[in-house]
Amino acid sequence: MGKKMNISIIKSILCFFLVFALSGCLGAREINDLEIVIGMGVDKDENAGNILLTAQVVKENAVGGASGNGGGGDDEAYWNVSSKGESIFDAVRQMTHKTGNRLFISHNQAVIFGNDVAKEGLQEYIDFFLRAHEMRPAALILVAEDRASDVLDAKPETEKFPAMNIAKLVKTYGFTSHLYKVNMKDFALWLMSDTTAPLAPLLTIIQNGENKEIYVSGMAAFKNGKMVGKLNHDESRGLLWVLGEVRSGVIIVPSPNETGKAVLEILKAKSKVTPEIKDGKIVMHIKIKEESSLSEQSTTENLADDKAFEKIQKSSAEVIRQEIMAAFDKSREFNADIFGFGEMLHKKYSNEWKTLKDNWDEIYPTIELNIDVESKIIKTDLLKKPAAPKEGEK
Amino acid sequence: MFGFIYKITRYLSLKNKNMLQNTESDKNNSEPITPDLEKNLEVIKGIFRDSSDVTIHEFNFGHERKFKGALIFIDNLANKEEIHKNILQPLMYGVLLFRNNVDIDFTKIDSIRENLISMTDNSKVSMISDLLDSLLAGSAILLIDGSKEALAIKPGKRESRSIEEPGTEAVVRGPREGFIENVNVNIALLRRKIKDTELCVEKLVIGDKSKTDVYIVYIKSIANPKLIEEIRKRLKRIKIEAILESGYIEQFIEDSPYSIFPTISNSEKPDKVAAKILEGRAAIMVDGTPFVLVVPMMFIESFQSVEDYYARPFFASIIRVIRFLSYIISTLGPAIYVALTVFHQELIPTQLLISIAEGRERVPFPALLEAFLMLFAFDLLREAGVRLPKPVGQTVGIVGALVLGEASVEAGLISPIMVIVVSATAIASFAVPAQTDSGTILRYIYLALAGIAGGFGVIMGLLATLLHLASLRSFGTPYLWPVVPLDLSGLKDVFIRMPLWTMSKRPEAITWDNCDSYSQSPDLMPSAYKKDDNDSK
Amino acid sequence: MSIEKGKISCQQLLFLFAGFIEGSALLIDFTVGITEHQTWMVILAGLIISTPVILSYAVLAKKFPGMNLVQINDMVYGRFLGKIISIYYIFFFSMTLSFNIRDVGELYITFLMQDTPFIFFLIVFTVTCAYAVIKGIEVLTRISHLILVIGLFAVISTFILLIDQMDFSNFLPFFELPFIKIFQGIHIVSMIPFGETVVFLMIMGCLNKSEHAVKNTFFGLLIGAASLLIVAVRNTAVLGKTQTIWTSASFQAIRLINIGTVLTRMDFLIGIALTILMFFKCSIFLYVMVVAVSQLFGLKTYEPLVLPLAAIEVIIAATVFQSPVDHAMITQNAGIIYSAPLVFVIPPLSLLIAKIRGLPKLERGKET
Amino acid sequence: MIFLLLIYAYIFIINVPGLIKRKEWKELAAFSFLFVIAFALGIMYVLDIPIPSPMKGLQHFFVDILGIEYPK
Repeated sequence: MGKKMNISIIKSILCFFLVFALSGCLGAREINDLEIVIGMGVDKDENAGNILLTAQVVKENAVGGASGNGGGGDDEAYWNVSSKGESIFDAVRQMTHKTGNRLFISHNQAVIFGNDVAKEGLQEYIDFFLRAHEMRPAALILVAEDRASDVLDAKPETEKFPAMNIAKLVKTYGFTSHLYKVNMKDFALWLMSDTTAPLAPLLTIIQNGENKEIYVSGMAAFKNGKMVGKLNHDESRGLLWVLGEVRSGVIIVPSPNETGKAVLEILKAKSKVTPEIKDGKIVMHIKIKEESSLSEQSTTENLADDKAFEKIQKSSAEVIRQEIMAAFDKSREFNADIFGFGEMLHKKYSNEWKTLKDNWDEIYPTIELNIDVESKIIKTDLLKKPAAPKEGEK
Repeated sequence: MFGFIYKITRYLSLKNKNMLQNTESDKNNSEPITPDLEKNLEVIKGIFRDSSDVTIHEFNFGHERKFKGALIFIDNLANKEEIHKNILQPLMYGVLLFRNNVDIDFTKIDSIRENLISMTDNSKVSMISDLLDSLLAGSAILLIDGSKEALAIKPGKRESRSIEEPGTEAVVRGPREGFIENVNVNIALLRRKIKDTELCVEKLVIGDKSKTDVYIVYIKSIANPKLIEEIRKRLKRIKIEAILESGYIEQFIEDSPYSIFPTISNSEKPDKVAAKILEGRAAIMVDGTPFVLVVPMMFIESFQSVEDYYARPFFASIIRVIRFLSYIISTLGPAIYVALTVFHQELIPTQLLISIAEGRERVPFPALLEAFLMLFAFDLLREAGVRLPKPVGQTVGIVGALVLGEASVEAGLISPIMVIVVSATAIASFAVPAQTDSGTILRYIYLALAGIAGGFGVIMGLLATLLHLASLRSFGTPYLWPVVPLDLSGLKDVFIRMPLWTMSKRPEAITWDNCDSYSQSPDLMPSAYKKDDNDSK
Repeated sequence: MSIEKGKISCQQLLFLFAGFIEGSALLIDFTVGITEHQTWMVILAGLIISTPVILSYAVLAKKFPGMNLVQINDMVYGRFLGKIISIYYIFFFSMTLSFNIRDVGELYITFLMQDTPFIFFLIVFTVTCAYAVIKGIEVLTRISHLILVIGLFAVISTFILLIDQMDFSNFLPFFELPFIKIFQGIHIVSMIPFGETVVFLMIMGCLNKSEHAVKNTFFGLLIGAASLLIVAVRNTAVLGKTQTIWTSASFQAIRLINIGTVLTRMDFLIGIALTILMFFKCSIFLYVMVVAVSQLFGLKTYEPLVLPLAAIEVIIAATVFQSPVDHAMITQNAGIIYSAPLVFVIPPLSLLIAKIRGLPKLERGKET
Repeated sequence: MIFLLLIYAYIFIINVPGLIKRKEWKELAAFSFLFVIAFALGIMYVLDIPIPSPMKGLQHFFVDILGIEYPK
């Protein structure tokens, strides 16, 4: 037993190192010759045909980390490199003329498309971001009001890198639910379906004083890859109500006796959409259950009784209904099925779906919504009654 | 190159003629003791001509001083006043108390032994070679003119150091006593732990020059006779000049000499060795060294400290898990860091990557070389700290850490994160002292694999190690016993330490079910005090 | 006199089966391209269809204790025809082994380490498998339950981590695909993960007590199929329609895990689990091929043939296809057609013949 | 090229002396037969001589000749 054991052990040790020596350190890339890209912007170049790609690259020595010998705080810790090319991949490789080594895009937080590119159609540009092995499918997609490179230049106050700032803005959509986080996989999913209209958050730049601030002004809707319209905050929230993605937010409602306003904070929202085809007519039953808390009131009226609660709940339900209708009307305006009703129909009525699919553009505007909202106020935080003198007679 | 070939051929030639094993040095003095005292003394004087510490004392005794005798002993080995009091005194004066016509034949060694010598521990010797062996082993030799046998009287107490806490295995809770160099005291320590008639102590003498006493200690009713037979066979096979430490024996009888994992465990603590013997193992105790070998060994034994069984199960289990994690960190730590930063940068979270990149900005070396340098420096420091005398050792540790850690980061030779990784690895490697040799070797192997082939290389290295471990056996017991050949009842004591009252079965990979597998009754769960009705409070 | 002296217990057979089938968790991406959101149905159907066939392997092995496939073929089909069938089997073993080795290479070349040469992965992987085979089947069976635990942990942990991104309405339009696609899906599933277990006919020879081999085979099959189902359900629920466009759907699903800032970039951990599973599968394949070849040549030990056969396999794996697309396309058509008779026809046939001719008549020696 | 020779030499050295010492001639014959095939394949691969892939042959046989194929 011992003899055979020795040979096989020598064999293993020898053959391991022999084979490993074969490869040397191929494929090894030191960290300091990596150009870490954290944000990318795609714009149309002046002369038609090719695109202008801006990549936000981390300047390591300027980050000023714990080691103390980092550069001063004045110059930014990032550097926006841009290059032109027929295709995105070509532009990425052209970047090496400026940066010296290949872009490392696996830490890319967000891909921002300029307005002109979005209008002309994303179908041909999105492919690189899905196919590149370094790209993460969870990277965010955004659309800029005008040029993406300007958005990447806006210097944020709290964050070191604009791209990180943008990613933070989008990831915290839950607080107002005025926009929806869209990553590569979602966008690809919508692009593949032949009726759903893909969406992406819309970034606008506000010029106050000399520096530029980034502001998410709503959502941009696409129809087979081309941007066809914009949704403002209320319409975007209407969309989120239907998708069931509302995390939190604020509903402002007139108080029962119209002497002021009652502000409700949305705590939980659930939505259930059941399509139904009744003698050729498509009806979407949308059931929304929403729980909110009374977080502020500007009237001195005592709201803490069920009659007042009843009234406020009814008017908040009405507000939600209006937001959904506004979103639906806007989508009917540019005839894009942003809610995904087509897919729901496909899933429920798969055989009728074959006929519906072809003339979906005519059918979509004729869809009728039957919205049923149930809004409940479950807590009033610390105060029961406002800090105001007790009115006697009311 | 030619030197190398020459060495090989010479080794082979010796191997065939087994020159190395013959024992011609004992040939010439194996003839018996002659009745004539003078001739015997000449032979002995001839042998010990140039070793001055052998004293030969001739005396006459008996009534009319007509019988001649000689006493031979080595000065500092034998106990002088004991010899005077118990041997010379009775022979030279005690004999006068008898009446002169008593019928004791003073030329026969037996009669002297029964009537006069008051020492108990003595034995008769008839060959010169045995005489020399016992003389060198420290006993005093009594030769009588006219008798064909001599009397070897074993020395009483041997000087040995006091029993202190073992240096290598410090323990917070548990007995502090450790073995010492004198093997008789060690066996006594064990006897006090296991007061059982089944505890057998078999003696062997190994080593032509050193003639070291080697004892195999096991419990007959529990240990597997095949195991003991195997140990005897392997010990008898050793033909070597000197055994100075149990490490010699370990390397001659282990199962797979080419494996980097030790298959024989050693320990200095009697309670640890006793626990292992009770589980069916056999201990090999070597004279002159406190380290006792325990056979067979399993991989998990190096993660079990004896203290786990004295502490309560929850704390012991957490410590056990920490030990496993620290072994993994100590072998894979630098390899994973290098693989991640050199090959798979996309797996590091963004913020961490930026801070690593920023830390490594001014470092000239590639990550692999940097890691090697740091590891080499760490091992150098550890070795220096151990070799130097105690006070100087501490200073080397402190100075080294300061110089290597801070200064090299300041000078931009090493990135700060690498210092963290290597120091974490260093600390982790101290948590599992029994596997430090395999841990250090594995650390360098995995680091090399990570530098060459990144994550893929490390995985292949891990698989090869797993295969090697799974195929390893220590005296017939699979090395990864409770985990690889999956024995569920054995798993109670591997990653977590179940309470003592659940561990009722003996590990049968050691005893191979030749004894009843229950070491204690299964239902020993302690239960709370039941308040019976007439108990008022 | 079978070459393999090692003995494996029935319980280990269960772990072997489960680990083996789970090893092909990576390969169900072939079926995903064809049967988009009905993959889980196809896997179930494949399991139902191939279970009786696989249990017939266990019965066949029990009928010929201590003999591997090549010896069974010789006894059942006579010397000449038996040799041809055995060569056909060996061809199948070597081809499937080169597919699997190539799969590991592709996994690394497209996802984890892009710039290292392709041949490097194949060589190092095959060398490790050869090392495992040199150590013998007993060592592999001993670590089989470890590998099963790693595989199950990887599958279940990814499922749990992706639960909040799952949208179970992706399964909804049942029975939407044409039947020919469903049939092809079933054919692929019953060939790739389940059909490959014909390999165990070689290994079941060294079961020491084979009375409940059938029961263990069945349970091993169930555990393996369960983990495949979990992978299919997870991919469809998370990726929805997009799972058809990715080269490897399960890998993209894993890259979507994004819980807190810590558990985000997990794809290498799953890469490790998949490599270990594929290693287990490939070393069993290599072992089986080596034993079959040396049994064909009538050798006493299979040890000397391990390294040359491994070298041949590396070269075949490197040259058999040009690209992953080529690989997928050919296995979806020719790959499963040429190996269908091996899995579904020959073993039950030899079981039938053995029953009719009342084999194995061992006491009168091998009269055929 | 050098690596290829190194690896094959290594395979040869590891197995052949053992076989000869243990006088397993049949195994030696089988080993050398397979070793020659492996060596030939290795050389063809390194010198980029196109090695005909059996799977392509099968695909050609089933699809083009017999016409058995699943519709795209």
